[in-house]
Amino acid sequence: AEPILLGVPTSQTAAAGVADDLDHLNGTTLAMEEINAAGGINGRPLKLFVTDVDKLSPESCQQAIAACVDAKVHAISNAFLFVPIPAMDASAKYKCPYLNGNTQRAATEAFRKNPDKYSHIFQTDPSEVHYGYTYPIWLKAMETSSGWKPKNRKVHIVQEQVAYCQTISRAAQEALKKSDFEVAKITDIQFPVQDWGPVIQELKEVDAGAIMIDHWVAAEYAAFCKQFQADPVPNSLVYLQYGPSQPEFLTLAGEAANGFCWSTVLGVYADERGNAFRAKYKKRFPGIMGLVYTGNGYDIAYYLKAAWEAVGDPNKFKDVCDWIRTNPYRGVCGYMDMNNEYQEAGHFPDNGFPVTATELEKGVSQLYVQVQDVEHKIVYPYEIKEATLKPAPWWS
Amino acid sequence: MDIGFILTNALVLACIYGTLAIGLSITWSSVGLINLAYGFIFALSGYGAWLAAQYLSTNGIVVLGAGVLTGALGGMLVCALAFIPIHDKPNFTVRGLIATLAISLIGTQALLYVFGPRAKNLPDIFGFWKVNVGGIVLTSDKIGNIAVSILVVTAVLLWMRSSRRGLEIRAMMMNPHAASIVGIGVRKTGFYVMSITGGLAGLAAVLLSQTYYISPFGGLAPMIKGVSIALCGGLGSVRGAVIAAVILGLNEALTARLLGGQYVLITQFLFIIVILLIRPRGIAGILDRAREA
Amino acid sequence: MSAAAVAQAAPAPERREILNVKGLSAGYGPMRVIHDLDLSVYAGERVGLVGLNGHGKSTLFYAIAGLTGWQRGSIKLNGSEVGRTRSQGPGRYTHLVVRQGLALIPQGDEIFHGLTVEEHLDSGAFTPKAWKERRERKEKIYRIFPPLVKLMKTPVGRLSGGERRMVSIGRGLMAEASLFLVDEPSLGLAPKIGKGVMEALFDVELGQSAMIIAEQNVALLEGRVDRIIGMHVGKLKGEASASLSFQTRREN
Amino acid sequence: MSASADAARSSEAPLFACEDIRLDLGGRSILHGISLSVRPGEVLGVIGPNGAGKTSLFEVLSGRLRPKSGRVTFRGEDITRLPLHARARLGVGRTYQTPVVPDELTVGQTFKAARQAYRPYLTRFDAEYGAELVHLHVDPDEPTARLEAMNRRKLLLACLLMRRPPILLMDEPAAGLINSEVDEIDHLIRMLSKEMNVAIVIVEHRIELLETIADRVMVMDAGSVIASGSLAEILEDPKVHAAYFEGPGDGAHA
Amino acid sequence: MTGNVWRNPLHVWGVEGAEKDVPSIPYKNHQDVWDETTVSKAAMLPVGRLRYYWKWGGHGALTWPRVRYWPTRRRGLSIRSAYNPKTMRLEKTIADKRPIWWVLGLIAFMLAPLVMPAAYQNTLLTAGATFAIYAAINLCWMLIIGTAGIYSLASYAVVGVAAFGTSYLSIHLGLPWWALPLIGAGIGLVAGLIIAIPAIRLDGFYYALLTIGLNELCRVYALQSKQFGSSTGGLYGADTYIPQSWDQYDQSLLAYYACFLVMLGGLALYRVIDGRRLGRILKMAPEKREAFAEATGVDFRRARVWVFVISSIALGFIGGFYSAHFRGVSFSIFGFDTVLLGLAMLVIGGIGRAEGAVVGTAIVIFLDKVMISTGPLRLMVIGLIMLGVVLFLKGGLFGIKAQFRAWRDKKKSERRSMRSEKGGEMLPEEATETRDKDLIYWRRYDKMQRDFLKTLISPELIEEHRKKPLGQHSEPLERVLLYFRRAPQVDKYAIIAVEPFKAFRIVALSGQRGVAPRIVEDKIYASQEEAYHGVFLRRVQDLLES
Ligand SMILES: Nc1ncnc2c1ncn2[C@@H]1O[C@H](COP(=O)(O)OP(=O)(O)OP(=O)(O)O)[C@@H](O)[C@H]1O
Ligand SMILES: Nc1ncnc2c1ncn2[C@@H]1O[C@H](COP(=O)(O)OP(=O)(O)OP(=O)(O)O)[C@@H](O)[C@H]1O
Ligand SMILES: [Mg+2]
Ligand SMILES: [Mg+2]
Repeated sequence: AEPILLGVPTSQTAAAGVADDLDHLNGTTLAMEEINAAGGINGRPLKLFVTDVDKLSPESCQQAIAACVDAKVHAISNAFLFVPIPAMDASAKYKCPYLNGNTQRAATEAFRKNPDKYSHIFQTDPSEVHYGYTYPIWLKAMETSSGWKPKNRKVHIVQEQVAYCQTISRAAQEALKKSDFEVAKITDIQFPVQDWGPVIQELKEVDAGAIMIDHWVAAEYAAFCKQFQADPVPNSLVYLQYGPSQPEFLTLAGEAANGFCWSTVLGVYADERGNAFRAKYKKRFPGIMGLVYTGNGYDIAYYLKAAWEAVGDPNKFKDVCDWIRTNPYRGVCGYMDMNNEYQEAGHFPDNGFPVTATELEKGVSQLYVQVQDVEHKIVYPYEIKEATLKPAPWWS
Repeated sequence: MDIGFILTNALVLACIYGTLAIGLSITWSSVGLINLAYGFIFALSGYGAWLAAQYLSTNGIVVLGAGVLTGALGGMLVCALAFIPIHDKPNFTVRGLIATLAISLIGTQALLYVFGPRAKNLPDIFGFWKVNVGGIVLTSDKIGNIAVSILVVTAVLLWMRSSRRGLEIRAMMMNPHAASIVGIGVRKTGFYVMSITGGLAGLAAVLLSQTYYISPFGGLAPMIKGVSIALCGGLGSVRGAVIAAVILGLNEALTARLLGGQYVLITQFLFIIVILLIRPRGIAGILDRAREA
Repeated sequence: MSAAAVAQAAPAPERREILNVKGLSAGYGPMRVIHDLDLSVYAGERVGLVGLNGHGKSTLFYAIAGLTGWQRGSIKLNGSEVGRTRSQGPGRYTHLVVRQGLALIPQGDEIFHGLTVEEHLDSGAFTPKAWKERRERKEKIYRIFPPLVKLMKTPVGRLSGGERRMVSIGRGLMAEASLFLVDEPSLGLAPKIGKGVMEALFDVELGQSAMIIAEQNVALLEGRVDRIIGMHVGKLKGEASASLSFQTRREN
Repeated sequence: MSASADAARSSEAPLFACEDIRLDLGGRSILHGISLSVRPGEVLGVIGPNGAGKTSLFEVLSGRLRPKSGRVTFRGEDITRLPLHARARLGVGRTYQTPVVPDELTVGQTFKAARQAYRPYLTRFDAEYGAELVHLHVDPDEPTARLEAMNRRKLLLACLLMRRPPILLMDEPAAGLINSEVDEIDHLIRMLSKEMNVAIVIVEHRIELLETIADRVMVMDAGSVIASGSLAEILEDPKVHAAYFEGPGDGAHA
Repeated sequence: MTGNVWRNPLHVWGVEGAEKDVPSIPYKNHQDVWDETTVSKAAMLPVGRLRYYWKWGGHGALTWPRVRYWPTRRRGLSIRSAYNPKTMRLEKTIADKRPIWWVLGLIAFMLAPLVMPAAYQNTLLTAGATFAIYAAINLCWMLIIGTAGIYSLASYAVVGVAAFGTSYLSIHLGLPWWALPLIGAGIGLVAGLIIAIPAIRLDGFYYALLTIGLNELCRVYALQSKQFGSSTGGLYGADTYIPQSWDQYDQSLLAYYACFLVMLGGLALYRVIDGRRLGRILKMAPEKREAFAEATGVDFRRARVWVFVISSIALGFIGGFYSAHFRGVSFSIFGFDTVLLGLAMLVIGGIGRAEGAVVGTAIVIFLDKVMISTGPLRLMVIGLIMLGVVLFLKGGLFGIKAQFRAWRDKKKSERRSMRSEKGGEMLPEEATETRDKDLIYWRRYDKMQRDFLKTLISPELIEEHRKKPLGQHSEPLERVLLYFRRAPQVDKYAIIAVEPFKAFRIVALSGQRGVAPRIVEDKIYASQEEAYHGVFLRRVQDLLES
């Protein structure tokens, strides 16, 4: 039968996001192979249409979408773009379901303002603001039930300049105001950071109980870990945001990564399903596995499969979109319910800001991870934790 | 204490920048090529060192040697492709610029294809230890960096000043025709200059592997830094490059301390622009125009 | 007979042939400047090459150094072949020729404008031996060109036309070469300096090397060189016409 | 001193003059108080050993270098601060020791560009006039880069002459030319100065050229004027002889 | 050898010293010499180039219609009529066929949407629009790099600044789309002045670095400024000229043609600047070689500021259009690779020509944007093209023709000149190029004559002349002297009396009225006879050497 086409714009050549996109593509490929082995969708095989994209350049994003449109894809699955709006515009007339892991409130905000135009755009993970919003909640949780004894109630934020980090930092500051922690200092840095020395010096001067390093480059995090271990701020809880989720972080930092915490709003759970996926993935793609976009790519493909099977004709884009909007799906990264004014997956745990879920199984959980013995261990939310917070090497 | 901290910090940065810029500066001063493939050589030699660490030995000397060697090979490749065929043709500087750009475009994609997008790291070549100097903690790689960079830069400076080869290198770009008349083989010199500067890039790659991990695009940032410093110091003047590195290191340390890290790039480029406006030939710019006499 | 042969053989090494050019043609693109030229120069000889502007004196020198657009024919320097027949692109092999013992002092402004006068002179000492004794050699040059002493540390690019000329000649004399080709040494120099330069060239002890001086003005060479060769439209003048124009003394 | 004597001798006001020019370059003092003046139609030769500062003086006179002190005047106005192109617009033409041409244009385009260099724009016929004056007969489609030395010099001269400048500064116009071409330069200079009343300052090493054309000669050595007057007078001056003509060897032998 | 006897006619009158039969110096028969020298050694090869292109016949008295395009003073085609030196016929030639190619190319681009395969329609239309915008940018940039010869790398920065500025204004003040390019032009003017001022002081790579620095400054500033760096990795939401209600194809088509118009504007600007006074004086004063222009009174600094300002206004206009086209702008426009890729476009096409900018852009954009699904391969291809172009081509793709011709001519003439001996006869290529064909035969005849006369010269002959420079001579000497007498004026030797009857010198006539003869040697002859003989010797010498 005629195959169903899934467009996967994948960054292959640009300087940014190649690793994440490779993860996404691998996850999608795995799902495609499984689906086709199981007889396809309504008897039609699934086929991927892969095209290159440079996430930083609007021309290139538009061009990638145009290529998908020309290939007459039935849906687009994409990890993320730094400039999503031109891509969304380019697909606005074609209106095939466009599922992504953009993690960007600005993009879902665009949907909220113009729900008709962007009705086909689904963000299958919560927006980045939740990193900030949930941060105090996590701190509290660590304090109350994981044995972290804050030496003071100060929080020191180190922020990079890209929009993503800025948004997170702003959200964190907003949330911290409502908590019993206080922002002691905000240090600005900018990629590339040649030398973390001055930053660590400042961290030591402020001597806050909790430290948030709001950056995005795994390699620089690794460099930070090494320098920090050499000259740490005693007894502080150091949180590294999303960057360490990239697989190379552990290889680069090695021993030095022990004791640091980080989190991701989108990640493969360590529950039964998640573990099964991890096993399958590792078999198909040996080597170190990424834990974020692998699962996302896999989930998107299965989500679409469910939608197509329910609607019947993948060419009825509107019906497929409507089905997706009204029918949540539980994948390896959590429960994607996008029937809300942002059309993004709900975030768990509930932090009081839109869009959140109150139960683990009603949303996509943010995973808080600590590096323990050079391995990532989920320490929070408790519902899916793998280990408890261990004292970091610099705690006495 | 604060002053001491800023100064050590500036020193660290100056060493990093000096190591980055010196190769570019020599390349320009001798073969007249702005080597935009420098970033590619940087990444390539990182991978060379990484392969050595994976398959040969994690001994610091071996890794360093492998990096320098790969860098030298990379330099020779660039020389063979972008210098030998066009050095005596019209418009060489612009064509060389584009040729090295093309090499870097192709090479980076090849690296991306062969080694994948994920960054790699090298074993600690200087071990893992630290010293505390008056409250300033310096890690082994920083101290190693400082020591090796100062050593190498001094050695290169001395060599350029006092040896026949150094003289040849400086003479070659100014007038290739005259150079051949005094017995300087332009192509041969080109090859060894490019392999030496490639080796320097390799050295920098290995030394800086803790800051710039090895990745296909990991050479871009060091290259931009290196080119700016080399130009700011005055193309072709190793001494100028060293001075520029010190000034920019100091600027960065001060800015980070006094204004905030986000202003580092801004002040840096403002600084370069101001320097160029004051001294249009860079800090130690040589006279690159013969007078009409 | 054997004694005669020995006697014949004995001076032979002294009259070693430094340069032997046979059937050399050379030119630039469409223009053929040198036509089937033969020339031999022996050790210890100082040869003058005269001819009007544009008749190929410089081109002959360039051809020996491999710097013309194209060339054809045999050039033997110290017995080894350095001429190349194909047009290889000018200058590609010059350094190899130079390393076999050629010092070319070109006509134009072939200088390294960023190097100081001193470094410039150093650059002329290309053999290890010359490099080692460069200090003494430089002293000698400064004695020939006193104005250079003051300018020792000045970049050559800042010098006046004549000063550059001195530096360039000095650079050539720094070399430890077996054949010196000097192209119009007095060009662009004030009469005073020009005369000094010529004196200096005549004073250089040649030993086992040879020197060819190209000059337009016969009067400057008259009586100071061993041989004068005329050059006319790319050919050496035949003996007959040469003896017609110059009452050349042949001293051997 | 001798300059003031010259000034006294000339009753009419000088067309172009400089007073007490001092110049430092690269930390060295190159010119120490040079003064000169020329009247319309006069040919002033400048000679001196190499490095005496002749080209440097020209750079100052034409405005490419700013002197440390001193004044350059043209028709009585102070033009010391004007750059070369502004002086060119006033009518101070200068030529270079190396024959420069704009090497990306053809001869025709060069003429056109020169005609339109500044207002008033000249016509084609002015360009033809300039070319005719210097006997420049080349195909207008010929790229200037292919011209030979003499025609390169003529091209610049033609571009200058079509504006009918009252004064020309020529730096070694005969360097690297063959004798018949030198004769042509000689002829041209005579015509310009005698028939068209153009004042000319000329630097030249070839005494035989100056002999025929120069009204007055100024000898420079080490940045100052050591003599000035007619060529015959100059040649007899022992100072000049020592500085310019005698080889260092002669002194030693004598 | 003929041993002729010369009968002296003066003998009849009993002139003193005139013998009856003067035994002549033996000499070869001229016929033999003639035969010898005319036996050709070199192969006769066809010379000259065939005309590959069509030529119309001459148009006689009829004036070829030569329309001028208002407001320029340009003609459609520059048509020359000239005599073909080979056929001696009057011919009309189009001197410059580029306008024809331009018109055809632009029409093709305009009609392209009609024939685009449906499967690539979207891709091609989007890429076409992107191409046209970039081509317009590159054309303005080419004015600076090509015409003014200044390596400014800030052109994309000007576009970016204008685009950011106009997007910001449009988002916050709700400016309509048509105002964006106009405001952009204003921003461009300011940006142009800012980048023009350092250009007066700096040159070469230092200026390039400075502009790269400005570029980075803009990038870093925009990246971290809260207004510009907000959220979406750029600034989005500006008003657009594309009506949202239209369907996809119509939107793409409109965008395509709108961008095409911008590109046409860029082309027009390029023609107007490059081909007129400003362009000419800029090309006359390329960087570091301004001496000539300066001496002729060109104020090149002012001209440079002008070209910066004009092209920056245009770039700003395009920047405004850019934000109206993409509804905003992202930081990637300030990126290092954007600039370098742009430079690569220019170099591939050929610096200094409009078609170079346009076609170079077309090639790179086609590979980069249309072949997007081929992934890394396409970048390798771009790299290889860049490498190939710079390694083998002097002036980019559009320099190929000239380069090939130059190379072919060079090789041809090298081979020819290696082979042929220039003994006074014209070389083949000289022969085809010379206008006066008589000259070929005159020179050939002259050479044969000289070849013959050379065989006559002998010590006896010289001795004969020395003894009696004037008067009746033997046949060979007479022949030689006759030849000398017929020599042209230029450089003809003459004798002047320095002191009558006592001192004579030899001079060479200049051959030109009013130009003084030149003294050829220092020697002073004591008598006229000696001087005559001196001249004779010189001439013999010249003859032998020729
Ligand atoms: N690089 C070149 N390219 C093309 N033609 C050249 C080149 N160099 C010299 N020629 C031509 O070759 C011919 C011989 O020139 P050459 O310089 O050898 O003469 P010369 O005897 O040294 O004259 P001069 O007295 O001027 O030094 C001249 O016609 C000249 O135009
Ligand atoms: N930019 C500079 N820096 C330092 N010294 C300079 C500079 N320009 C010129 N000089 C010096 O100024 C002196 C005069 O030079 P100038 O070129 O005027 O001499 P000249 O009389 O034209 O000599 P020539 O006849 O050889 O051309 C020289 O000694 C030269 O070294
Ligand atoms: Mg010569
Ligand atoms: Mg001079």
